[in-house]
Amino acid sequence: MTTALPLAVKEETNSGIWSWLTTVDHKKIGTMYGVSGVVFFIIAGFEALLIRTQLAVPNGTIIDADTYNQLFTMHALMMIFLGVMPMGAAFFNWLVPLMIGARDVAFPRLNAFSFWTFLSGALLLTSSWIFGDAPDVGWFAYAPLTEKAYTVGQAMDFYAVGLLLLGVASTVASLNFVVTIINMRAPGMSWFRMPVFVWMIFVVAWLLILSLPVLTIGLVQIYFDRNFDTNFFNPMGGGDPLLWQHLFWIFGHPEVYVLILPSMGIVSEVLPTFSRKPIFGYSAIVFAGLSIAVLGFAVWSHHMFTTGLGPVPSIVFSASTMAIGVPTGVKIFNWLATMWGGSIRFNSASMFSIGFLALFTIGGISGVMHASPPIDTQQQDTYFIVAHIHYVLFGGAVFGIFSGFYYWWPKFFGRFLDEKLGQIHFWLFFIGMNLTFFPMHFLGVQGMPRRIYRYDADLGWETWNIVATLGSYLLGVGMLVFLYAVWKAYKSEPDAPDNPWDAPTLEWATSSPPPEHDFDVVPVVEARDPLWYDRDNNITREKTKDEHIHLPPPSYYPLLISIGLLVGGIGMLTTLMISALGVLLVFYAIWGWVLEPTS
Amino acid sequence: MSEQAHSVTGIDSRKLLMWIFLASDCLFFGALISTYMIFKGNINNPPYPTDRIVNGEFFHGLLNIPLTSASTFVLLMSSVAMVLAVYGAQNNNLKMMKGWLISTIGLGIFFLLFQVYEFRHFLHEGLGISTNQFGASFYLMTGFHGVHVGIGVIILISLLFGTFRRNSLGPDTGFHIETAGLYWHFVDIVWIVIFTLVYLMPY
Amino acid sequence: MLSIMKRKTVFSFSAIIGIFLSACSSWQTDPQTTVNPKSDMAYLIQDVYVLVSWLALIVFVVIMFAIVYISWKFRERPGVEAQQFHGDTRLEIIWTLIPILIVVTIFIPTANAIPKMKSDPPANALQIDVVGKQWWFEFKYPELNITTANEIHIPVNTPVAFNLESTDVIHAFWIPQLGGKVDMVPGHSNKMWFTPTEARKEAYLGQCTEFCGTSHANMLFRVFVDEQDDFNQWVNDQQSVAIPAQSELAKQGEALLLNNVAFISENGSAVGCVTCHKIEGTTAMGMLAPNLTHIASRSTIAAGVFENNKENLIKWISNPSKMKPGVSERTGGMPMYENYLSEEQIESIVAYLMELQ
Amino acid sequence: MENTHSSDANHLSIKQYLKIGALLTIITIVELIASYVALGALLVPILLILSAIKFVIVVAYFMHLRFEHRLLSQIFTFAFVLALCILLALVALFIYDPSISNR
Repeated sequence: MTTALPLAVKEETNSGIWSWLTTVDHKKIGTMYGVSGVVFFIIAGFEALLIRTQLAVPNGTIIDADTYNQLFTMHALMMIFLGVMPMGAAFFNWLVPLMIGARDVAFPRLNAFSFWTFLSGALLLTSSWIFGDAPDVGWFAYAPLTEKAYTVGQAMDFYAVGLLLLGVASTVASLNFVVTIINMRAPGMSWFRMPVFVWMIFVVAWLLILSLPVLTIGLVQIYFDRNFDTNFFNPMGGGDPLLWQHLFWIFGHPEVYVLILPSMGIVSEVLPTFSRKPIFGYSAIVFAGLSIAVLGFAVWSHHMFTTGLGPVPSIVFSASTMAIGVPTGVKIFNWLATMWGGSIRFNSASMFSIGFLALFTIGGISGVMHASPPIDTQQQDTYFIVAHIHYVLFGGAVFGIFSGFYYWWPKFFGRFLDEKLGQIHFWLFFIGMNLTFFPMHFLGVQGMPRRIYRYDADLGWETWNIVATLGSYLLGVGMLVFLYAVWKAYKSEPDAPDNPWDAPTLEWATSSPPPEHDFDVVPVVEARDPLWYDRDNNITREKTKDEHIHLPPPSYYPLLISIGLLVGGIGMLTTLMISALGVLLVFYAIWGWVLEPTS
Repeated sequence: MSEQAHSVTGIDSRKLLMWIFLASDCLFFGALISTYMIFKGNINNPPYPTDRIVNGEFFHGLLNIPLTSASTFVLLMSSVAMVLAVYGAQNNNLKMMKGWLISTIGLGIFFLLFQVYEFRHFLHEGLGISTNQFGASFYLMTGFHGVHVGIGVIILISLLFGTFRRNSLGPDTGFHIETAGLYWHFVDIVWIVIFTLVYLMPY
Repeated sequence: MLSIMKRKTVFSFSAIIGIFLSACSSWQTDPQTTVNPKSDMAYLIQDVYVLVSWLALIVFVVIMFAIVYISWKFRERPGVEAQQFHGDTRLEIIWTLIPILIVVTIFIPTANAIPKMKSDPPANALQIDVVGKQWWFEFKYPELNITTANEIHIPVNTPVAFNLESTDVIHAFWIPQLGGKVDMVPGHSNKMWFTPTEARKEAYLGQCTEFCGTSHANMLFRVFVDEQDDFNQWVNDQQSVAIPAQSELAKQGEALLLNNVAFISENGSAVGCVTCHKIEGTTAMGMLAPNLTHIASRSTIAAGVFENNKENLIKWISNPSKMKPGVSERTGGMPMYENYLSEEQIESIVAYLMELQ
Repeated sequence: MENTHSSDANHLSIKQYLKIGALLTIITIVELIASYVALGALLVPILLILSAIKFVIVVAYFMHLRFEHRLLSQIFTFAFVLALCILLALVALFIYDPSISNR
């Protein structure tokens, strides 16, 4: 193979910043996803507090109209793309290889490239605050409001380029994980012996692979409309604003399943462990997940019932939207049946999962309500929809993610998150969440529209807005408690055993935290819940057989390509000459990547 | 690329990655072609894709079917050349592989020249990207297809360059050329769909 | 430890249900409520709404009770082992059918409500063309040759058909008590119709509900449902031409307004009122901004956000953006006349406008 | 030099590849002629069928899908069918949209 590249000799450093920048280890990449996800989650949460403070009283004057519009748009963008998705990615980066008995993902350097491209897209999007042009037209940016005539500055260019970079990162990560799950399962782990979490991630990866290209076309069309005077969405020039809505929501609906399915996977791992019994209806939950994946592409126009769709499309999309409620219902019944007859231990992890069950069900019910177009014409774009969104996303995805943090923290970092603080955190979140978002159902029914920075006094909305604002402060406090628990754990001595919860899945067979090569010997799987199978048939697997384990060397080319893409993105915002520079950097880095020796 | 891990399904991970990427690209071109087909109906200012009379005045259509079918034939032959190059690589007939690889690259570049000529001709006829919906969606679709062909040519050239330096078949060369071949054939079938829907379909 | 947890869960769930029931009462009276229908279409929606809400409540109570009960009954107790069952196809079939049953019971009324909701308006319906603009609504009665803004009157018990258009971005036309919202998409002409069933003094509130820019929150409109004769009276007033100014101050205002295509001052020049506004029977022929022929007959100004009185009109003309952010900044927006006109001049114009009944 | 693995047993011969190339060329020429001959309503279905045949031939033989693991053809057909359905749905939604006024 070719000699090492003249640029720099890569010596084996496994500490310090350089090891993080060049890591290809799925565990380190998972930690980086988790840290950036939590940081952006906190920033977006702060934006939410500002929104709630402005809406606490009628005709509030704390925040002016433009800033408010930027706040609610960036709150949504950062929560969805920079908060919940990366935290989901943290879990599947950490856990999928461990759960299927692989030493790493199929393409480790491609995995590093995905993270760095995600980070560059995230920084580019968030930097729009600094350059005074944060997008201010709502996270789904309906045309023609995004056209040059109705926006000032480059807010929508930040939106388009930022999401393009995030799209590249998510697509490449999904490709990587689909190949990993298909090809790198441990011997004996057939498709129906995989943990439910891995199934959910498999579905999430397919949803992203098949939906992101459609969003990419929409974003390119916005970018061309704004910078090259095309008329894709400009009705004056023959374009059609609904084309953007269709393209966005064909991506949009699979996207919301991408946000919830990892948490459904986490809950499907946490509930059986703390009910001390296997998941109920494994194949039912898996087929429910797969049917959600297929149906997810057939429901997108339920976001467009009020745009003047004819009777036939309204009925068709209403039927498909209601049909997608059935598998979700089946999952909820199966989780309940998992807890039935169990011996449920209540700690932070299990309480967050039970909280997920209750709150996600409320979100599901309110969702099915506006699957029916007559009701949707009354509820669309009111606070009823905001309530539905937050019950499924905050009550669903975020509760699932925090359940995962408390459950896998000993495995990730060898230390427990403090149980006492965890309980306080749960109750602050549970009560705060209901105080904030349940009154929004009432505000929606009272006709309060979405995305208004002020409202008049005599409409009957004052009490519920104050209640919601108080509730949101509780959520802020809850987050502080969580951060204190994380800090306390960071300071404590690593004392976590291999399998503190006596859980069934393979990641608990490794030490806490697992060695860099994950498994000393690749495990052989004989049944669905491998560790419980070994425990019940008292089989002890030999652990210390150490043969030469080949680990891919660290590489800085993934980071280099991501920087190239970031420079390309910056060029798209300034002058295309800089983009050319970015493309050159990308080509150089690909050339280095291909010639880099992997053994 | 990464080392050859044992794969449960027997499919090489890199080939599986290429096929799933092509699945994703299917949706990419699906959305592009949808945009074109949506705007196909209402192009309301000249120049038009096909000959038509608009309130009494005759407008000459831009789309040149014989020329484009020639370029389609070129891309089709490049697919055949690609297949033979892969055949040569897999039967480690180095001379045959290099020969057909060079002709694939040549045909690919020839196709790109056809595209460049067509774009200049359209621009000359007054069809800018912002002139009308035909211009916008046509340039976006064929432009992205052209970019895919360009990237394909770059990949093939770098593979060719790889074989010259080592004047013998590396262990993976056959595999790399086969995977590049998959990408190349995909770009060809996308053009088959575009050729039929854009050029041959009546307006 | 568990008893606290149990009490907390029971407490929070009962609190939620308690709040829920107490809220129901206030929903009927709120001015912009969606559950107090006053037109045939709104009743049609209400029937589906009530059915689905009851179903939702039942499912809510059942599942929440199940969660609490299971968490309590199967909590970890010494000496009790978890039963290791993990599947039962009979049960799976049952609770696949239950959601299908619920969904079908929702789908049937939905499927037969949709064609009615999206049907074409009857031939005798009163036609109203609504044009959504950045941050106000322009209403035109083509048959009655009336053009007004942000406030309309419609007769009770006669169908009224709205033809919804937009000239800039997407807006949404929504009168919660009279019917579901329909978007105003530029390049599309959407239809919506209903037959109001109850005339009343106060207006039915409406609001734009599709985000349309900086002052999306300040884009309201009002619909007054009158008895037939009140409506005819209103139509006659609206069809009449603007009467010339009476009072002395108003005459100055009228002259100032009608004769100046632009106002020049040391701060530069600003377009005159006549270039954008129209006053029937005068030389003011502008088509871009609200029609001012009968501005005094409207109860609010600035798209239903401020009460129509002297102070608000003076404040509005002096600096529109202070009252509605974005109005002066957007291209073709209303200039801030405090930079071009003196206090007296603005007051004279307001005096003239107050006379345009 | 070990030979590349997997599917070289069911390889096509050079002659077969050339025959397939010729067949594709013929189909393209037929399509071209069809577009000139006044077939009226028949034109669209014929063109679609011919291009579908070319599509399947290239995918099955040139891209080797017929001889590969079943999973690859499942993946590609699912993605292609999804793209086709979305294309048809979008075109239908826009053609039968009564409210488009600048038609």
